[in-house]
Formats: sequence, structure tokens, C-alpha cells
Amino acid sequence: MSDVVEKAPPFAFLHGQAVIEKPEDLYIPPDALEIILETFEGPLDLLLYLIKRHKLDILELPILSITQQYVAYVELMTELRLELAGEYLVMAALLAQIKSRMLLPVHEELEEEEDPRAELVRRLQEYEQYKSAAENLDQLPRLERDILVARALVDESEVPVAETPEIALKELMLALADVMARAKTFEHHQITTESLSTRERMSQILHYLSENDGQCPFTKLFKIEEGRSGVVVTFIAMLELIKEQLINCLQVTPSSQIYLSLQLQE
Amino acid sequence: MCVMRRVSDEQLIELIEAAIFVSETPLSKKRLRETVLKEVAASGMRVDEAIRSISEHYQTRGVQLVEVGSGYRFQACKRLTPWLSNLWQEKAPKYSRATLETLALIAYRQPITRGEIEQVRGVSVSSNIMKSLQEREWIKVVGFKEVPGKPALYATTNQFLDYFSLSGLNMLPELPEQHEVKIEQMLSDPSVRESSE
Amino acid sequence: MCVMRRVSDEQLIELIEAAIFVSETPLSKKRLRETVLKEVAASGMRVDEAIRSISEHYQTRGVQLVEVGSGYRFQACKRLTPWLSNLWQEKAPKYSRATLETLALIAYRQPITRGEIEQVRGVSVSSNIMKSLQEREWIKVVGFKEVPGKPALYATTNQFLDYFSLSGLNMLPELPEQHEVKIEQMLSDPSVRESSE
Repeated sequence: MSDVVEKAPPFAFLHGQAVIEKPEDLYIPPDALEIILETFEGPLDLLLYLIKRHKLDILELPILSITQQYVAYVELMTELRLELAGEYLVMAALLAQIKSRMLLPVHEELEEEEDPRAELVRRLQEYEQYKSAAENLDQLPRLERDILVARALVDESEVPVAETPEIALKELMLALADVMARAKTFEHHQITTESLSTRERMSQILHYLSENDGQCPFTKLFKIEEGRSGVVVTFIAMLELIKEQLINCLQVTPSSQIYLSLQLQE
Repeated sequence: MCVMRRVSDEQLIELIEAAIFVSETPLSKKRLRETVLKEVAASGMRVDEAIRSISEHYQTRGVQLVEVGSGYRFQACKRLTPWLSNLWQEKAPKYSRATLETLALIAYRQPITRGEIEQVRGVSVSSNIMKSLQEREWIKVVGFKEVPGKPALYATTNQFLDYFSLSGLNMLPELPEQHEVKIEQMLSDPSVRESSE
Repeated sequence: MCVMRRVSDEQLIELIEAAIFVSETPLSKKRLRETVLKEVAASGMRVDEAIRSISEHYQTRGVQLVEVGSGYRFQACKRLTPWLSNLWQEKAPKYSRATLETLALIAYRQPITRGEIEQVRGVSVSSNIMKSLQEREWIKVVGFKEVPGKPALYATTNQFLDYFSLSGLNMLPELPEQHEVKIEQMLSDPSVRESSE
């Protein structure tokens, strides 16, 4: 094939020099934070985000710059030790491959060949379609949240007691055996000292927030003296807290200060 | 053989109204006939007419008759929900994007295999999501695809429609349109290509 | 301080009617004031008047407003009960696998939180399952765990033992040892998340 591929093999980006500036101790690029907080639903989601952020149309798919940014974010996610699905790396390889094909001079005889981006563009469009379908679904009025069912009762004294299902003790044992058989697949969740310190940090953040009227600027929670690993632990603790809906993350405008606040209790 | 009872229109309305109110799940006309109206002489037309009359009566009340996937139920008028929700302390569950996207794909593309869902989303779908959706009874296996491995085909259920207050799948919001422009045309336009850096 | 909303008599009637219909337990005037009418300007006399008007309206319908010990509720007219009871005479459903697994975990690992059950099962446990086991009086809340969120701790009841003819929990069939070790391991995993209910 071409020597372009040899010069820039796809994974060189991941272990080679950084494409964007890596976060220096306390510094995490604001929009990197923003997008990581959004937690991507996969490589297509991340690509869509990058395209939208540059106010581009999917059909324009600027493969060179998008590839660079994609790889940079994948690297950042690795750096922050966010669980990275293998699909992200497959996509990085695919992008590099498309890029190398784009760089080839267009030969006369290749005229008939499809644009190397076509398949990816098609997938992006399809994913975007269902992504917004999911958003629409979330907007539909639904039980528990928007709709309350109206019920009336019957006078208990006159209604035969509803039959209740019968079960045997043996069934209970079998059910437990089923759970345990399935539980085997979860065995890779190992106890690590790291997750312990993350949970400890989570408590510290909650404590700090409650002592400070329930909110504070994002940067306040990092301690310079803890260095890089301290920053990572704090950051992951924040992500966990947001995921568990214990705190909120607010940013009024794209480049303004980010605030964290305690989730208001009912 | 049981003797069918004749009832007046008013009695029929009373009975159907009460039945819908006391039923634990939405009540279909079929179930209505098989249970409450088992011994009542009432044509399908009279039942329809009674339901229409009930629906009309509640137009001006605090609760309304609606038809959802598995039948009829009464529910509070939507505009009252903000006040009424004070009766509950728990917050309604939120669903993750992964769950919603999986559910959307099953709703719009059913019957669909897990592999096909993963193909569109570009990531693997966790077993937890599929299991939770099945335990909520929003989706179920409706068959197996005739390809190697015979993967299960999933579809949505009536309970899914009930939860989202839809009377049928055709009431789902329309799927957003894909760009009409021919991808090939756009892409083969040399001006779109970037210059190498 | 919140601003009290003024509502018309019709709106008040709508709101109170819907509140009584959607409430899971009979609704007292006190609870009505503290929840649904929290931000509504309405004197006790107006509330009484609204309730009287609702009660009157339903005199001729299939359901009626009744006052019981703990408040107001709607119930089907007594004379309709013989027909309506047909709704409950269908065959008893079977418990789902999810319900059995949840019950088994509570029986063997009590006291246990819902989050811990979810941790071992690897999937979320629906509120319905917990509710149906509680309604059957097989499980009950025995306390709250001293961790963030203070999740409820569940245990089995005497009714549970009675049903299975067990004289005590120690009469439950013994668990294979490796299973016991594994459950312990999973529960001591610090990444156990207590889901808020």
C-alpha cells in the first residue's frame, strides 16, 4: 500500500506524542471536560460531537482534522483511566485508514471508486437519526414522571382475595443458583485501592460542598500539592458523583467558569 | 349455559366506568367482555357507544379516559401533574442515553437483533440494559433470526405503549428524516476534499 | 415564602378529584392541604364545598366518593361488585425469575439493601418486585444502612417462614460453600452502589 500508512500507523497516535496539550497538573481543557462529562455512547457519538462542535455537516466530514481530534480525546480518556471500549480504538484505526486513502492522488481509473468516507458518513447519519429518536422518546409523557393513573377500589369485604402465585422452596434454591451462575461473568470487578480512594474523595467533595452553601467553582476542588494522580482521582470522583446524581455540574456559557453544586434533596 | 342479563344503557355505562377504574392494568374491550360483561347482553356497538359516552363525560373533569396499548384507563389531566406530583416523594427514574437509544432502535426497527442494535450504535449493548428492559416488560423476544447463531429478535410490548401513553406504535413521534442529498454526490465533489496539511 | 395561587371553584374541584383518584392511599384533608394544595389559596370552607360537590356529582356514576378512616377515596358502587369481581378471578400469575432471585437473596443474605441485591444480580431490581414481595408480607424493612443515602435493609418475615413451613431461617436448605463465599465477595466490593429509590 502507500508509505503514508507506514509513516502514520494508526496506533502511533495513542502511544506516541500528544496531539493536543495534555492537561498539565491542574489544567484540564474546559471543553474536554465538558464532553467527557457527557459520557459518550461510543465512537460514533464522539465523532458526531466533534463534527457538531465545528458546526460542520456530517456530509463534509473533514477527515484530517476530525481524526486528529478524535485521537486526542481517546488519548485523554485513556489518561483519565475512563473505561475505554475497544470500539474506540477500532474507529481510530478506521479513521487513519480513510485518511490515508484520501491522501492518495485520485487516479483516473479510481474515478468509479466510492469515496472512502461514504460508509462512515452513512453510519453517522443513521446513528444521528436514532440518537434524536431516543431524545424524542425521552420527551414523551410517561408514567411515573408525567402521567398519573386514576384508580378506584372495590369494597374489600366483597371481593374474593386475588390468587397469589405459588412457589416451592426448591424454586427459590434454583433461582439463587441461577444468580450465582450468572454472577461469574462479573468476576472481573476486582477490588482496587484506587476505587477506594475515589470513594473517599467522593465523600470529601460532598463534605466540602455542604460546608460551602452547597456549591463551589470546579477548580476549587483540586489541590496542586497532590499532583497529577490527585487530580485524576478528584476528577473521577466528580464524574462518579455526577453519574450517581449526587451533584450537578453547571456551566452557563461554553467558556465560563464551571460550578459544582449539591443535588437538592426533596 | 348462563342466562344473559339485559341492562339499560345507563347500567352499561356505570359498569364499564367502574371496571376501568378498578382494573389494575388498562382494560381492553376483549377482557371487558370476558370478565365484567361475561353475563351481560350487550352488542359491540353498545359497548363502543358506552365508552364514547364515558370519555365525553370526563372531558370536563380532573381525570380523563385514554386508550393506551393494552386498553383503556383513567389518568389525571396532564396539566394537573405538577400539583399532583407533590403526593409522591420519590423522583421518577431517569433512563440513561444507552437505554433510551436501545429502546428507540427496538421501537422503530422491530423486530431487531442485539447485533443490529450494536451495528447502528457503534458500541456493544450491555446485557444489563437488555435484561432491565425485559424485566420492565417493555421488550420481549418475538422470534429468532434465520442467520448463523439464530440471534433473538426483540420487539416492544403493550406495557411499553402503556408506559408512554401510546395507543399504538404508529403514535410514536416520526423518525427524524435523514438528509435527502445523495451522499455519493456530495462526497465526490472534489471541493469538499481537504488539502493535505 | 411562596406565592399562593388563586384558583376558581371549578379548578379546585378538578384538582381535588384528580388527587383522590391518583393517591395510593385514602387522602385526608390534612394531607391534601400539605401536598397538592400547598401553593393554592383555598379556605377550609372552599375545600369542604368542593368535596361535597364531587361527592354529589358521583352519585349517579359507577364509582363513588367515600370517606374512610384515613381520608377520602373512590370506590366502585357496591351493587356492581358481583360483576367486577370477575376481573380478579383469572388464574394466579407465576412469579418472574427476577422476583424469585430477589426473594432468594433476601432470604439468604438478610438484612440486605436493594443496591446489594442489584450488585449480585447484575441488573436493577424494579420497584414492583419489592412492592409485590412486601404486599405479600414475605419481606419487610428492618432498618436503614449507615451509608450515604441510608438505603432500606430488607429481611424476610414470619409469614415467609410459615409459607414454606420452616421453623426458622436456619432450616433453609444449605447453600453450597463456594456460593456463600462469592456472595460475600461481591457484597464487600467497595464499588457497590446504592441506587436511590
